[in-house]
Amino acid sequence: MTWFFDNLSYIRELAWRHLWLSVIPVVLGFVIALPIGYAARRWRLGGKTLLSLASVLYTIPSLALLIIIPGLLGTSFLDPTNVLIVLTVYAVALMVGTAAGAFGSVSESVVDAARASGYSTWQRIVQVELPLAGPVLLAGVRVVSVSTVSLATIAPLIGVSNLGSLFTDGFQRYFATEIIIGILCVVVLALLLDVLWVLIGRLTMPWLRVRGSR
Amino acid sequence: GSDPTNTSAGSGSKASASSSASGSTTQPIVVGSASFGESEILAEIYAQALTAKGFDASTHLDIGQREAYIGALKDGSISLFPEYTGNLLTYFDPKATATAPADVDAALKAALPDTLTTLTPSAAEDKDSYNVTADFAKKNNLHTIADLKGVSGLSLAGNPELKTRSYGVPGLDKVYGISGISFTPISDSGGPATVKALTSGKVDVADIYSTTPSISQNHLVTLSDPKNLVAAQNVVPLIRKDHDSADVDAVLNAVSAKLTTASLLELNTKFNGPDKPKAADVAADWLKANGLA
Amino acid sequence: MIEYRSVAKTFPDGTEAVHDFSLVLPSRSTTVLVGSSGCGKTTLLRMVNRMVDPSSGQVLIDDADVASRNPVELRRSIGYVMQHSGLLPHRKVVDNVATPLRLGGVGRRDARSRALAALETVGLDPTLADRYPGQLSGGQQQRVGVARGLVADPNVLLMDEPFGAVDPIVRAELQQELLHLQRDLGKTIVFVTHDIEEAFLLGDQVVILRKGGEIAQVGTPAQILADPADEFVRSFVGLDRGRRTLRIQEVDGKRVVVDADGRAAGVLA
Amino acid sequence: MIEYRSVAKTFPDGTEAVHDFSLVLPSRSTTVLVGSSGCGKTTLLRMVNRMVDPSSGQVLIDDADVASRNPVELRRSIGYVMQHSGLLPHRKVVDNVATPLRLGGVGRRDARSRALAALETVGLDPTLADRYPGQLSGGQQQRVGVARGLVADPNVLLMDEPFGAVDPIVRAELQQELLHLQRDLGKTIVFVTHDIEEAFLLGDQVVILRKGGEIAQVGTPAQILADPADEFVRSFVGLDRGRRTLRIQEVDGKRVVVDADGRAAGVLA
Amino acid sequence: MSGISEGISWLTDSAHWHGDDGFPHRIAQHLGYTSLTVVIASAIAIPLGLWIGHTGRLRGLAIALTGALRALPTLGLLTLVVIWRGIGLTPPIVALVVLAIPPLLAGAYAGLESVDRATIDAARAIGMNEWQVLGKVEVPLALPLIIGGLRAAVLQVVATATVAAYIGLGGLGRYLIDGLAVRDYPQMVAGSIVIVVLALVLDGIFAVVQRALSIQR
Ligand SMILES: Nc1ncnc2c1ncn2[C@@H]1O[C@H](COP(=O)(O)OP(=O)(O)OP(=O)(O)O)[C@@H](O)[C@H]1O
Ligand SMILES: Nc1ncnc2c1ncn2[C@@H]1O[C@H](COP(=O)(O)OP(=O)(O)OP(=O)(O)O)[C@@H](O)[C@H]1O
Ligand SMILES: [Mg+2]
Ligand SMILES: [Mg+2]
Repeated sequence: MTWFFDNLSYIRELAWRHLWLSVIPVVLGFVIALPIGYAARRWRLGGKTLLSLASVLYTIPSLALLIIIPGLLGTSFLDPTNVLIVLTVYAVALMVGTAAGAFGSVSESVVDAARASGYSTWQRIVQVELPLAGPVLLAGVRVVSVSTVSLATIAPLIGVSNLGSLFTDGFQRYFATEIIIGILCVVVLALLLDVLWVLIGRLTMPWLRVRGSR
Repeated sequence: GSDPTNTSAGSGSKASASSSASGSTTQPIVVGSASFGESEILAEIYAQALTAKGFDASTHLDIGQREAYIGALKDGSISLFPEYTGNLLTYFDPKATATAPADVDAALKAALPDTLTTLTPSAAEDKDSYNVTADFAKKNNLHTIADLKGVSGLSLAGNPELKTRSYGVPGLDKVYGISGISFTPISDSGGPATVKALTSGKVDVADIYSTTPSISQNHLVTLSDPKNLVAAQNVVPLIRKDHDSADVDAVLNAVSAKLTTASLLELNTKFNGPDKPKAADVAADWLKANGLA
Repeated sequence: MIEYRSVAKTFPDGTEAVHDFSLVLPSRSTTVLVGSSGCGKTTLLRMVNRMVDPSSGQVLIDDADVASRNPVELRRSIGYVMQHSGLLPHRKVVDNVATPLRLGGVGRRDARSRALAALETVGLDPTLADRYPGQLSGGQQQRVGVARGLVADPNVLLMDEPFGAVDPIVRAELQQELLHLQRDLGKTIVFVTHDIEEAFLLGDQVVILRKGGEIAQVGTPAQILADPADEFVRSFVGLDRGRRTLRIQEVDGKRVVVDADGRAAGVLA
Repeated sequence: MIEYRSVAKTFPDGTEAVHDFSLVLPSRSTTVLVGSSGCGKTTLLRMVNRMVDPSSGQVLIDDADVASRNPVELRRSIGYVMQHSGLLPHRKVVDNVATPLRLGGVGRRDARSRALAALETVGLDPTLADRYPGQLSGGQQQRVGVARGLVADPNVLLMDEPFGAVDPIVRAELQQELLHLQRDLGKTIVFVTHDIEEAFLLGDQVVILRKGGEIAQVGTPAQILADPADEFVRSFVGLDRGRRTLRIQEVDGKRVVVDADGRAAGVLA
Repeated sequence: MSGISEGISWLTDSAHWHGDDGFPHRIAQHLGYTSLTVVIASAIAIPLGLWIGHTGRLRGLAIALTGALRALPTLGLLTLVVIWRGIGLTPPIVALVVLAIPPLLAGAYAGLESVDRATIDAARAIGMNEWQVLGKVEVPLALPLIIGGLRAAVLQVVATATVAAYIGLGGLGRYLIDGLAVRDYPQMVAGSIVIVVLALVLDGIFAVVQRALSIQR
């Protein structure tokens, strides 16, 4: 405990960095997965394969990906971009399936009604399908967010420090306290972020709050 | 402060706060470290020593993989790194055979890429060493690596590369004639998992870096190496040539001159001690005690 | 006036939903398409606003082929009310009703006030305007659906089993209201149902369909009852089962009309 | 005989579904509970097989309080047919029908042959026996539900809007079949619906309910039509809206009976 | 991209296809860790998930728990358990079990929740007792989602079982760790390819099973 208070500012900095190393991939992953998921949903033949491929992206070992990315993209070695890219790849892998499911969860009859009221295709996708896919998308984002916060702890392997540094450091020094504090910080960060997504969900989807209050 | 990759905000801000004639004209120096205590402390020592002499030096600690930090040195993300002569040589020339300190240093200079250079190695050495528990040593009457020849069904733990490197499994066979070893690769550079494997009897011998405090803490016996199987591993500053200058050399050579194997052990012991101090503080204390800051 | 000229529809999966259908639907009156499930009613209805394009034949509104019109524009000009209200669950009631106006380019404020007026027309309390559809009862939702169909004041209103999902009491209320509305507004309404009672109640012209959109009989309710075209129609309107074959019985001093099964149908005035 | 003695039910969330309900349902006849949505019909029905336990009061079957019986045993002895058939989607039709027998300990082969017989009783083609419920039409599924309710030959059959989800034509067929079946089997049937027409058709005794399971009127259909207890009943059975107030009109030489709105109701025999 | 072709030639080199370091042996070890993990995790998560789904109790807790478990970093857990228990099978299995529990748990309780309430109600009404409702109705109907949870868990574990190699165990992670230690990129790429292919194959098998299970409804 004393170690925790002695190193508070250090931990706070690691946590801060951990935060944006996680949030950016989650947001990017979401944005990238949306169109892919939508396409997988609409495109009957290739859709299943696309989803399978996406989920298998997730199984590429992170260590290999982390080492290969700088060579592949010409990014510099200690660039946090590498971590962002790797985590984004995993976020996309996790999110595509949910996105497809989310668009699938939108009631056909509502989409049909929107078409019949004279929505053009784009208006319909943006103003009807996207918001109605919202609840499932939110659930997906929450899972991806938690996993990403946890996964981001691999970043110190390539010199991008974050809360994961507490593991490597604690391990080297045979110092369980530091590891436990690291784990707790990761969990707390993940939960805080989760609360953030839930709040954003509440703000952007007000109609869900009142459901069932009839 | 604005560079998000800089963990060691403390030393970084200290560096920019002070300024002197020599420092203000050179480019900023970023000292990297691997993710183990000794490397971090050495990086802090370099950085703080440079800062004390007016250089704009900061640190980027805790880079887990050699791939990553050598790459970072090459692309200029960092400019200086505390390295070990033998390991560095094997990295750039996996087939190198030199073992004596001077030979290693010479071979290293030849093997380094154009953009990088090493300064004068210090006397301080931290190298792979073969260790057994006191009980095991007594039971088998072990003093040197050569004594292992008599033990049958020998098992060994160490970093994965030990399996193929010349100072590892192949070397034990070639130099000491010890064969039939079963090898357990543990990727913690002789850290706690390796020590635990040894003390819990899972393996007979473990490769642990010689300045690791856990050797004495666990009353392990380090087997001597009469045939120089393990190459010299002197601490040496590895620096980008474009950051190298006589002024920088003067500072780092002064540090190297004071560093000894004993001081490495002492630093490590302090760092791993019950207080779990920060690497920066351990480094600062040492510099002060040695009149370097 | 809406006119079907030999339309047919075969869906991509090979289902022949409509075989060959021709009919004229007079303006400012209600035509009800009635038939059992899967006979092609919805398919026919959706040809009017190009939610379905016929495989062959034409649909004309006031002598202009709908195929020549941009489908999105066309849909905006036609009211459409469906069984499960088809309301957008993420939009407030008033915004749902305002949708066709907003899509047609009407300003936000103007659209809102016209939407509120439409809600009033269908007898909905304006305090409900700022609720979400999920907060309304089934009957209220259907009313909102009708309001949305009417708000842009279209000449043509398509209604696909609009009251199919509400309970019979509310249903009867909604039917009465539609009758009153139509008396005032005089739209050209195409109404789909599979309930013959509803068809007889609402239809100026009733079209009884067989599978594949084949017309079994067209006429006013009384014409159909008095002179059913064939056995299918007799059975469909219930003339065969005796429930249309009424007789008079004395109960507690009142003249109760009962059908052939002895089921009470009503009391003679 | 089933008897309700001052039963009441308040759900854990505070909803008072049934306030105070007493009624005797004679054996070997059909009693229909009818009322609008949420008035407590289902709650009352489910008290008979202890799917709901009353908060106070008793339900007796042949003078024995059901509360004294093991609920699982009790349920196995009572047939239950519900709106959405309640079939197990992962079991073949014949296995669905055989389930009550199997649960009662009847051997596999015996259960199967009795299940096939029950399917025949409800007029289902035996070739459908090895399909899954999802492969049947809505009407066929309801028939399977009825077969399952009958297969163990229970004295009491509970039916909760069993025909509510099928289209009116199929519905009429199913109603006729139930009437025939009941003529042969003479079960004690408790039937729930919110369709007054259905209630009048099927019920020997019709119970019109208000909210909270309050009885508005009990009687035979003709009694209720001829002598409605109050305004609520008048309105519920449609006497107020004129659709039960019939008169006779001449169309194409036939005497057509029309209601106050001019809607054709039938032809006089 | 040349890295990938070198990886493929490393992969197709017959020298790497036998012995303790050969692919067959490493794949077998990898599958061994995976199945051990999934069996243990299933034994914990599925009964718990079924209980939560059946009773509807503690659902909030289950959601919070799966969230928290998902947040637990594998690497941190691994190092922590190593410090406590030393090397061996325990640390990676503990870390992997923690990883596998959330999808399994979620699959089980979401599976049960997905079963139509009316169907369960009907099962009770025709006289099934609680165990019969669970065993004959809920579980069979939830099976596609339960298998879906299993599928996700297996994929994650296959991908993450590489951590076993950090602390001296075998499995396909060896190629990554050993390759990295001696800068043998083709070896790393080859190892990664085998892991991905293994995952694809397992995923395909599960897809077929899931399809077969849901075909009749
Ligand atoms: N998009 C489609 N693709 C393939 N077949 C279709 C499609 N839409 C409808 N059908 C089929 O065409 C036939 C007619 O369908 P339609 O929806 O017009 O019937 P309906 O009379 O409206 O029936 P209901 O009363 O059940 O609504 C049916 O057999 C239906 O299955
Ligand atoms: N399990 C329950 N918990 C809480 N309230 C309930 C429950 N079951 C029914 N209710 C409430 O009790 C009242 C009566 O319900 P019940 O299902 O008996 O009505 P019903 O007459 O069958 O209606 P419907 O025609 O819609 O089936 C309703 O207000 C309903 O919301
Ligand atoms: Mg239809
Ligand atoms: Mg009910």
